[in-house]
Amino acid sequence: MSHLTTAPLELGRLVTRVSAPGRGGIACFLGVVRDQQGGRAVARLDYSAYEPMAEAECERIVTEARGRWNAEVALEHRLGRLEIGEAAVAIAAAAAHRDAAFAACRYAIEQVKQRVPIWKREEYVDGGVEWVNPQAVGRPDGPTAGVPEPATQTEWGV
Amino acid sequence: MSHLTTAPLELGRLVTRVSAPGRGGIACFLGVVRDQQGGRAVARLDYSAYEPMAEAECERIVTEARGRWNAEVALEHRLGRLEIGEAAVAIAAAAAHRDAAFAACRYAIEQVKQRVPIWKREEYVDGGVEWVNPQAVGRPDGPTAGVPEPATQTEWGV
Amino acid sequence: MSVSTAATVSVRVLLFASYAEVVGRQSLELSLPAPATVGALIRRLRELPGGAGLPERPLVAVNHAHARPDSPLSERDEIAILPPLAGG
Amino acid sequence: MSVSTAATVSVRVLLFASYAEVVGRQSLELSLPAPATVGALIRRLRELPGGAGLPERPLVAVNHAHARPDSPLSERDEIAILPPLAGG
Repeated sequence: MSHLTTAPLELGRLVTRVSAPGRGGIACFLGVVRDQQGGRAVARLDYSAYEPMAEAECERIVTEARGRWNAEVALEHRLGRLEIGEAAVAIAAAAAHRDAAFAACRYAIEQVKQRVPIWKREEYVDGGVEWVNPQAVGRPDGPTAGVPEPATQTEWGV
Repeated sequence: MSHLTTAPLELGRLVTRVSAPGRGGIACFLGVVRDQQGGRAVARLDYSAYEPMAEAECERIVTEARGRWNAEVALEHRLGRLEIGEAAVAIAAAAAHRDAAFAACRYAIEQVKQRVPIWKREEYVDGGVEWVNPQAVGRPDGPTAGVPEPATQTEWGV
Repeated sequence: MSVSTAATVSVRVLLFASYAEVVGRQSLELSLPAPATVGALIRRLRELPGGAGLPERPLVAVNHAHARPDSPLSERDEIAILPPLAGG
Repeated sequence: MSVSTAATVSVRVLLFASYAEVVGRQSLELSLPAPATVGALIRRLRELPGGAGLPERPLVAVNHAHARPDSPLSERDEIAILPPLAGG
């Protein structure tokens, strides 16, 4: 099952994939391209990935959610060029009850952000272009944004 | 905006309704008819409501989520006969970021269960029929299930 | 049939789901001595034929909003007696 | 070109996103004295032309799994140097 696609994401397809007669709760998440980042108007963006590792990490996240909450998780991340309002990530997590469904869904999106090797190159309405560093959000830092500081993201491994 | 419908729920329609360029996170929930309840195999069920109050409570929940999390919530509950696997409730909550979206979505489903006057009559594969009392779940109690005990659900008001 | 005078409060009572089955009807009109409360209405309902099947403290809504036992009733209020909720 | 002997470890190194721009290439092959670790590889990379733009402790993956500075390297491992992740 591929977790990466350049096609528009369809939440309904993920919901169908995780549905089953014993699963009464389905929690979902869509991460959508916003029209601004750190006060700068965003025009569009490009996602790229270290694809074989991104696939493997997504599959590990799905497996972990299954083990911890007996939840079935479907997870897709879009790559390539996205416009404002398009979904970059879609998650559906189904479990017998809603507590487990919400917990698994929340776990999946947090782990995607922490572990899956995907990068985002934003183009701004003012003409600028940046590789986004989530650790630097809130301190817009111009041309040095692409030169990251020592990694604190996962403390070298998860 | 009606929050009650006898037609099948479509999560995509709710997502569209809450989407906006500044909202980067959309959390959703689907509550689906399970194939069993307290160990008894469910055949199908009927939802009924005190409709004008149910509409009013749903609208109050939406308004509260908007005030607390600056989140836009769309919320629909299905009425009438449902089969196994069909969605009884669908919620989409959009906010600038995912924390608020998840919080608003979770709030909405919990409040629906606590406050909105909707009842569920389950038909079982063994031929039995019960009005479901969520307070009694886990202690299947036969024909007396429809005669509830003193209300503890919201302690007379919310 | 309700009779409204200065000394009584006439309200419409709605029963739903299992309560409608227990009492054998879905609505009725009642007049209570003024000043009337939700609690007084429930006591009266439980004295009616079939009313003993209602709990002492059911969920009650007045004019589409949740109410308490001491909530006051006004002329022509719509009072709904709500079985345990099972939406969601 | 890597030369593999008993005393060296040859690995393939991948650079992504901003790191590929900083270093000016997306992949290279390196031989390190055995026993080699992720930390030793990073020190070597930072000595190459353009390598000073890499941080001292970047995120690193070995064969598609996150690794640590003291993770050992084996012959033909695929080492990825990962800029701050921005998925989701």
